[in-house]
This record gives sequence, C-alpha cells and structure tokens, in this order.
Amino acid sequence: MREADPGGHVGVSVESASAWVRAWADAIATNKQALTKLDSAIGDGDHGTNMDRGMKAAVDKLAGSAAADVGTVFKTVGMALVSKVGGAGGPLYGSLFMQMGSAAGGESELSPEGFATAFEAGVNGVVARGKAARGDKTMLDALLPAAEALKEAVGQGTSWPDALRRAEEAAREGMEATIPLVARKGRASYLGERSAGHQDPGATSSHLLVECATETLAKGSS
Amino acid sequence: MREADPGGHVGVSVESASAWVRAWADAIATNKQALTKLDSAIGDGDHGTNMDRGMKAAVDKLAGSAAADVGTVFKTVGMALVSKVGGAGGPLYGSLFMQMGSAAGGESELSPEGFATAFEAGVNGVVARGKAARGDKTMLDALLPAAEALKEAVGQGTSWPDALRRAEEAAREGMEATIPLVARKGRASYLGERSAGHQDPGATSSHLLVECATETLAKGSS
Amino acid sequence: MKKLINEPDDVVREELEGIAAAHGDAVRVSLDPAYIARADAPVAGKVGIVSGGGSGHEPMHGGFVGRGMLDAACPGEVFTSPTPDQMLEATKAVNGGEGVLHIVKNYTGDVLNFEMAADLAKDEGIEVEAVVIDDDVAVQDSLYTAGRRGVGTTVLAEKICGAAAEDKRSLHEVADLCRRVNGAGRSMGMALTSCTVPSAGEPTFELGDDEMEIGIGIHGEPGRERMPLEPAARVVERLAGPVVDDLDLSEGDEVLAFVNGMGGTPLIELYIVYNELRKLLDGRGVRIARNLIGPYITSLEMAGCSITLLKLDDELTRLWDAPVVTPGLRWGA
Amino acid sequence: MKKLINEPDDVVREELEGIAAAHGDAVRVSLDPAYIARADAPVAGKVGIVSGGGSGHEPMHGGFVGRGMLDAACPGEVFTSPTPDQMLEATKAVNGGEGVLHIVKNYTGDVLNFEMAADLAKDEGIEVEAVVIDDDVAVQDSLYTAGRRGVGTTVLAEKICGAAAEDKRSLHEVADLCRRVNGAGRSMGMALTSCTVPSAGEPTFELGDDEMEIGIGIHGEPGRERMPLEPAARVVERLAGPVVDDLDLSEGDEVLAFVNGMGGTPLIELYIVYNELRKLLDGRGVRIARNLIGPYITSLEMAGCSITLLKLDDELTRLWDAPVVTPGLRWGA
Ligand SMILES: Nc1ncnc2c1ncn2[C@@H]1O[C@H](COP(=O)(O)OP(=O)(O)O)[C@@H](O)[C@H]1O
Ligand SMILES: Nc1ncnc2c1ncn2[C@@H]1O[C@H](COP(=O)(O)OP(=O)(O)O)[C@@H](O)[C@H]1O
Ligand SMILES: [Mg+2]
Ligand SMILES: [Mg+2]
Ligand SMILES: [Mg+2]
Ligand SMILES: [Mg+2]
Repeated sequence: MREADPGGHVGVSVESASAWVRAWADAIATNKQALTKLDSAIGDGDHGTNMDRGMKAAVDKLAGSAAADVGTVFKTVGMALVSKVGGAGGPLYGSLFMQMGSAAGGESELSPEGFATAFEAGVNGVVARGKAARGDKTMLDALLPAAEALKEAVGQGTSWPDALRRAEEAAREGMEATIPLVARKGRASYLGERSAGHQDPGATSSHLLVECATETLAKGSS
Repeated sequence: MREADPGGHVGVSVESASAWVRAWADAIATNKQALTKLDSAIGDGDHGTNMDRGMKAAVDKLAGSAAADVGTVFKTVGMALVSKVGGAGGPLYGSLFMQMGSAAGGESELSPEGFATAFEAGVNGVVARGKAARGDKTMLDALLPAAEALKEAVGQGTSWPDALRRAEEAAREGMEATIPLVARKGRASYLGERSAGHQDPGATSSHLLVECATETLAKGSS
Repeated sequence: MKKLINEPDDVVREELEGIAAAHGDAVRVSLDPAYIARADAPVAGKVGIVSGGGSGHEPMHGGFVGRGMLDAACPGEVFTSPTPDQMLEATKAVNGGEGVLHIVKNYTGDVLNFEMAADLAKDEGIEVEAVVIDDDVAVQDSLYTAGRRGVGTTVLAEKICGAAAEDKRSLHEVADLCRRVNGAGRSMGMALTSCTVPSAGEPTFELGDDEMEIGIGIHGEPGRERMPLEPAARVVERLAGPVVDDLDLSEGDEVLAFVNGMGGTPLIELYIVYNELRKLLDGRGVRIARNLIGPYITSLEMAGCSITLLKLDDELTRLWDAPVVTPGLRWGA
Repeated sequence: MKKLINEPDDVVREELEGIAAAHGDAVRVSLDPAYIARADAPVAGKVGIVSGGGSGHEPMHGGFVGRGMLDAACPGEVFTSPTPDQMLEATKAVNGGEGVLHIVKNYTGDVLNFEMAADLAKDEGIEVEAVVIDDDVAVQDSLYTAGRRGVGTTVLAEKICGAAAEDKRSLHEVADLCRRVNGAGRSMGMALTSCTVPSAGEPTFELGDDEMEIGIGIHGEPGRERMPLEPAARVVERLAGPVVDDLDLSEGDEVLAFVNGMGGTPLIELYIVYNELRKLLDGRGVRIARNLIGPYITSLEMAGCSITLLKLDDELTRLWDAPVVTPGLRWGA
C-alpha cells in the first residue's frame, strides 16, 4: 500500500514536468561530449550535439508558452525535438514526448499511475516509430525496462520516489546491458560484430531522462 | 710547372668521362633522399628524385651508345637530362652537359686545359639558360667557383689530381656558402627571408658532380 | 580540428549563404527551414523530386538541385538528417501538381524524418512517394536490422530520376524507375583517414598511419574491417569484388562506373583507382559504358573512395545522358 | 604516406591510363612522350593552345583539354615541370596551321623547358607564342628574382583563351588576350596541412595542429608566413586583401571570384570561404559577376584554399560564358 503523503499531493504537475524537462536539458548539456563520444565509437558522433540543440530549443519553447496542462508540456517538447533535432534521435524522442502528451491529455496534474501510463505510451510511441525491439542495442533497452519497472512499482503501491528510483535502476541496468550487444538497429548495426563492447548513446541519454525524473518528479512528495 | 706524368697521359678520355657520369649517377642515387630533403625545406621536394631519374636514363643511354669522343659522351648525357628530368634541374644540367659537349668537340681525349675550358663552357651554359648570378643561392654558387678554380689551377700547372681537388674544395665552399643566403632565383626565392639557413639542393648536387670528378677523372694519372 | 570555418554551429548556415550567393541565379535558398530549391520551382506539370540528408556530403544533395536533377534538397546539420518541417516546406515549394518523389538514403534518421514529412505533406493534399536507397554492400542486409545504407547509387538515382521527371513521367513511373536504379546499383567504400564533425572537434575514429578502414559509410562511421594499407589495385578488388558479385555481373554486361572521392582524396588518386577498376572489369568482360569520377558524395575531409556500379540498359543510359544543369553535375546545356 | 596508389614511380603513368580509359571519347592520351590532346586535334584553322606543368594539380591541366579550352596538356612528374620533348610533340599534335600558344606558369622549370620546346617547334616551322602567368601576390615581384608564381589565374586564362581560339582569333590576338588576363588576375593561397609527394613519401613541410601557412604556392613549397589558425573570415581577409589591393579594385568594379580548393578541403568549407569573400567584396562595392568554386588547381591532398580575383570587362565575361566541354570544366554544351 502506498504510504500516506504528508506533503499533500503526489504526482506530476505542470511545474514538475517542466522541471523534469529542464533538468534533462541540463544533463544533456553536461554530458554532450560524452554522448557524442559514445556515438563516435559506434555511430556518427552527433548524438550529444543533436540532443543538446533540440533540448535547448524545447526549453526555450516551453518558457515562451504558458502550458496549462501536463499534456501540453510534453507535446511542446515533442514538437520542438521533431523540428530541431533531426537524425534518429529527433523523431524517436519526439514520438516519446508526443505520445506521452497525448496520453496525459488535458490534466493539470498526473497521478503516479497516470504518469506511469503516459510514460509507457511514450515508450510505445518509440517502438511504433522505430520498429526496434529490446536487445537491438537502442534507447529502448533503457526505456522499456524503465517503463515496466515504473508501472510495476506504482501498481505495487511503492512510494512515488521509490518507484521513480526503481525505474532509474532499470534504465541503468538496461543501458549497461547494451555494452556487449551486437546492434541490430540504427547506425551501429552497420558495424556488425564491431558494435559489441560499446554502450549505446541513445540508451545513455534515455537513462539520463529517467534519472532526472527521480530528482524532479518526486519533488513535493515525502 | 706540371709534374712529369709517369703513367703516360693526363686528361679525360671517353672511358674516364663515362666513369665520371656513372659515379655522379651513383652519388645522386645514394644522396637522393638527402637532396629531396634539402629541396623540401626551400623548394618542392623533388630534386633528388628528378636527378636520379635523369641520371639513370643518362647512364642507360650512354651504355647503349658507343660514343667515340668525349663531346658525344657529354651531349648524350645532356640530352638525356633534358628529356627525362624536367623541372629546373633538367634544362640547367642539360645545358651544362650539352655546352660541355660542344666545347669538347670530337676529341677522343681532353687535356686538363681542354677539360677546364669545356667545363667552364658548360657552366656558362647554365648561366645563359637560367640567368642567375653568383650569390643567388643556386647550383651556380658551386659551379662557378669550381670552374674558376679548375681553370686557375690548370693554368698554374698544378698536378691534375690536385687541380681537381681544388675545384672540389671551391665547389664545397660555394655550396656551404649558400646556407645563409636569401634566394633570388628558383623556387626558393618565393620564400624570401625564410630561404636563409638552408643549403641549396642544386648547389649540393653540383658539388657531388665535382667531387666525383676528383675520383674518376684523375684516374690513370700520377 | 583544422577547417576553414568560423563557429562550428554556424557551418551549415554559412555554407547555405555561400551557395545562395554563388548560385542565386539557379537556385533559391531558404535558411529557416533550410532547403535549396530550383529558382523556377514549382515546375507546373512535372513531378517534383526532393532529397536531403545530413550536411557534409557536398556536392550531394544541394549541389544537385537544378534542371534535370533535383527540385529541392534539405540539408540537415552535419551528418544529421534534416527535420520533417524542412522536408515539408521543400515538398510544398516544388509541388507542380503532379506529386513529389522523396529520395531517401537508408539511415534510420533519414527514413523516420522523411516518413513524418510525407505524412504531413499528404495531410496538406500533396501526393508523395518515397523511395529508399540502400545500395551499400558493406552492410549485411536483413529483415531484422536497419538494412543496407544508402550511398553512391543515390547520386545516380537523383540524376536519372531527374531526367525522367523532365520527360514529364508520372510520379508512379518516376518512383518505379528510382526503385529500379536502386536495384541495379551497388557500392562499397573505404577510408584512409577519419573525418572530424565540426561540433565534435575531434576525428570520429582514429586510424594508424599504416591502416585503412574497409566498408565505411559516409558519416565517419567506422567500417566493417580495419586492415593494413594496400596498393590501389588490391583496394579496388576489395571494393569492386563484392559489388560485382552482388550485382551478379557477367560477361557482356554494361555498367556505369562511379569512382567517388570521400572529400580529402585528390583526383589524381581517383584516376588511378578508376584505372584499376577498368582492368578488373575488363577481366570479367564487363564493359564500362559510362563513368563518373570525382568527389560527389563525400564525408567531410575524409580521405578515401567508394566504388559504385550501376548496371545499365538503354533506358538508363539515355536518361543518364540527358541534359543536367546543376552546380555539381552539368552537361548537355 | 596514405594514398590510393600503387608504386610511387607509376603514379603519373597510371593516372594517364585512367584518364585515357575514362575520357577516350574526348581526348587522346600519349604515354611517351606524355601528353593529352583533344581527340579531334589538330583543329584546322584554329590556334592551338598547349599548357602543362607538374602533375598533382588535377584537374589542371589535363582535365581542361577539350573544346573551348586547351588543345593539349603536358603532365610532368608530380610537381616537376614536363620536358621539352613532351611539349614539342603536343605542339605538333595540335598545330592546325595557325600557330600554337604556350600558356606557362612562372616557375623556373616550366619556363626553361617551355623555352627549349618553343625553340624546337620553331625549328620545325611551327609558330609559337608563349605567355607566362605570374599572378601570385604572396611573392614579391622584382626584376632580380624568379618573380611571382603562376597559380589560379592560369585556369581562367586557359578557359578564356580557349574560347577566343574557338572564335578563330589569330595567335597574336589570343596571346595578347592571355597577357591581358594575366594582368587582370591576382591570387593568394593558404594551407591547413602539407602534402606528400609520392616519391618523397613524407610531408613536404610540417605544420602544428593549430598552425596554418599563408602565401603558399601549389607545390607544397612552404609559404611566406606561418601563424596560428584563424576563423575563415580572417583567413579570407588575409588572402583577398592583398589581391584586392594589388588589382586596385574600386567601387563598381566587376570580378570573377574563384575560390579554389587545394585538394584536401571539401566543398562545404569552400562555400563558407566564398561567403566571407562576397561579404568582403560587398563591403568595398566590388560586384562578383561570375564565380568558380571547387578544387581546380590543387596541390595533391593539401588542405587549404586559394582566392583568385579576375577583373572583368564585357569581352572577358563573354569569353568566360562561352561553351566549354572538358572533363574538369563544362557548360554550354
Ligand atoms: N530504430 C530505432 N529504434 C529506437 N532507437 C533507435 C533506433 N535507431 C537508432 N536508435 C537510437 O538512436 C541513437 C542514435 O541517435 P542519433 O545519434 O541522434 O541519430 P543518428 O544515428 O541519426 O545520428 C542510437 O544510439 C539508438 O539508441
Ligand atoms: N635560374 C636558375 N639558375 C641556376 N640554377 C637554378 C635556377 N633556378 C633554380 N636553380 C637550381 O635548381 C635547383 C632546383 O632544382 P629542381 O628541384 O630539380 O627543380 P624545381 O625547382 O623545378 O623543382 C635549385 O636548388 C637551384 O640550385
Ligand atoms: Mg548519431
Ligand atoms: Mg624541386
Ligand atoms: Mg547523425
Ligand atoms: Mg619541381
């Protein structure tokens, strides 16, 4: 059973959703070189730059808009990513946020269940767009386990911060598990066996996304 | 007065002229990298390769022909150089040998005076073709002093080997004296002040030519 | 990083400004969203052809905009596919009422962004067909992977489809032709050096002084295999061998032979490669009926080359020979 | 040394074989003595134009043989001027009875060998005029030195004189025109990297990772000055400034702006350079009426660029626009 919430509410507001987005933008900026380096090893060395350009645009767009509901926050971010990132990352992360936004709908605040459902919808959006599966050595190797862990933890009544922490752990494991894999999707697949031994850049940026959730979405809860 | 010649004759025969050419070809081959390196510093890095290609062709041509006189030996070499070397070196060394050949005429053997005169004519051919003067940092800085020293020594009745040695010394001094010079002719002149501090490649190959003379033309004399 | 640029972030915009200034008589350049279109676009009654991809492959694609080739090209950031809004605007700008063909190189990013753009264009009532080029035999094809990359055949497809569109063929016909070119063309590339993405500032990979990378793509991705340097004759065998096999070329076949420079390799070397290629093809009885030699689909300043062979028939040859007037490829006018 | 070659000694011969195989319909290649001539040479009643120089500058000169440009080109070894017998044979091959113009870049070797060739040709009764191109403002001109080098203006002179020869102008007129182009064109170049002569096997000079060389020639000769890397805008000032000054360009003048790649610099950077150049010229009220952007007079795989400005008048513009059909430059046909 979920613990009582002394702070009054548990969940994801327009403010905390925006804070999450900003935190991810910061994390991407901080890790820009590292992401690009990972992408240089098995891709084309632009993942950090691309995501940084896109997330800076997303944060700007968000600041300029007065989103009244969580769905609008996510859709704004998704559209910014689609129109500013390009590459594989743009449409994929764009789909993640746009589908999350659709699932979130017009709510001004999402419950933990609501967020877990929206996040799952977003991840399914990535699957639908990119047609990759778990084990293909992509961002989905971090996103799918995170979505599942979050849903399960919330379903089991785990406290909201703990549920987010479990999602982060799942994302981290999934990210690290990409290291030995031979890529089957994305640019790394061109390398065949040579793609093994390197961590997937998209899984790494996805882990950052979930990690930022533990720091921002749990705010205001015990 | 010239010393008595116990060996019977002093001078330059078809054989010794040919030996001189072959010795220079060998010296160029041995110093190919070094010449090219000098040319890289203040030119375009091809002097060693060019001269090696040309002298190999000259030696081949000489072997294939049965030159009956010294003039023909030199003209054969000059024509091979003109048609195989290219660059500045081709026409300049070509002129040297062709003019030497003209001056040598149909003699089957040149006296020391005859050779000194022919060599001077050759060097003047280089002057006429390239319009450079002493101090311009070119091959002439080795050739002109060598021709003068040879002429003077022979005129003074110095022994033939000693006369050749004096010519070699003059060529060496002239070659070394190119180091501090700022080039006024050839590719090195494009460098302006930056050409100072480097030895001229053409003066270096010219010194080799005179050095080979001391080893080959003095043969058969005391 | 040694490049003639100003700020890394401004590379693509400044390049586009340069193209606009240099070729303003022939092309129209939009900076935001970024695309290059024929000055006379849309051409009424003609199928429009749009391509695009990351920048850094110049002259592809922007240099191929003009009569007889592309109607528009969308340049992304360096090595990053462009975005759907660029493609949508370019598609709208060149739609002459007969629909628009998207020629897409098979990279996840390019395919996904062009898919989104096609959906948006269809929403606006524009008929769009997309053909994905996947001609790189260095990559194993499979249903379960991203499949082969799109490389050199893209240039040939753009030229040939451009000629067909000038002939006023229908969208469906031009798209079919494009698929046919894709089926008849195969490529493989190699690198002597890596390249440096301006925003990364460092070479994408490191190669020893005596090493080369075989089976590279056009984005500085490492290749399939790293090995000691070899003479040009042997390199050509490594590249052309798999291409000839994959195309199943046999005695009497005619091909277009395309020897492409990766950006940092000068023409003198490409002619030596071409010389080896013609000897190899001679030996198999394959006739080179047409050729293209030069840096046409590049990877920034990478040194290396790729070989593309396109099996020709009379129709493809005729369309290849048709006039083309672009900054990057020009003949017949 | 990383090059797509076989043996260093075979580079030029194999390149020529490649050119013969690729462009056999348009040019005739003689391997010994080495020269490339128009397939239809000699053209009766037309002045023949012959140029030549060391190899390693491709497409110059061999790539400029064809209608509207050169009748023949003589390739020397890499960076080594060709020999008189090559020039003589080429001159004989293209003499259509109206005499032959030799376009010679001002390097001691080129000048001396062409002088000898002209003497030999005259002995055989062929009228020859030689024009020496010396447009490089990086080199101080003086009566007592070898004078300025011949660089980018050579390409423009070959194109413009080629057009005049097609118009059936006399040898004297075409030679005068060539001198006029030489007087109206000035260039300056820079290098980001050195280049490696195949037979030398090592870079001709060494440049630090953060250094560039200003005022280079086209043979890997070191330049006038070595300095820290700078943004493209500043580099363009360093190159174009002296050119504009030397030509004494002023408000209202029209120029042909030629941004040339040295062999290892990709097109994307050349467009950025062009963009800076047009801003600089805009600022001085000089109008770019024509442009040429690409690697046309190269220095093997050297990274860098040169800028050439040619002051235009109506005649030069018209001759520039005239059709040209060569492997390296083509329009109007
Ligand atoms: N089909 C796909 N589905 C999900 N993720 C993918 C797919 N293809 C690639 N990715 C992810 O995209 C990442 C690369 O993104 P990015 O570098 O921005 O794009 P690009 O490969 O176009 O340069 C990969 O590390 C991988 O995680
Ligand atoms: N005008 C000249 N007169 C005499 N010697 C010259 C002249 N110009 C150049 N040289 C000599 O030629 C040498 C260079 O020869 P080489 O490298 O074969 O020719 P290139 O400069 O054409 O590459 C210089 O080192 C210099 O000694
Ligand atoms: Mg990438
Ligand atoms: Mg030299
Ligand atoms: Mg990319
Ligand atoms: Mg030379």
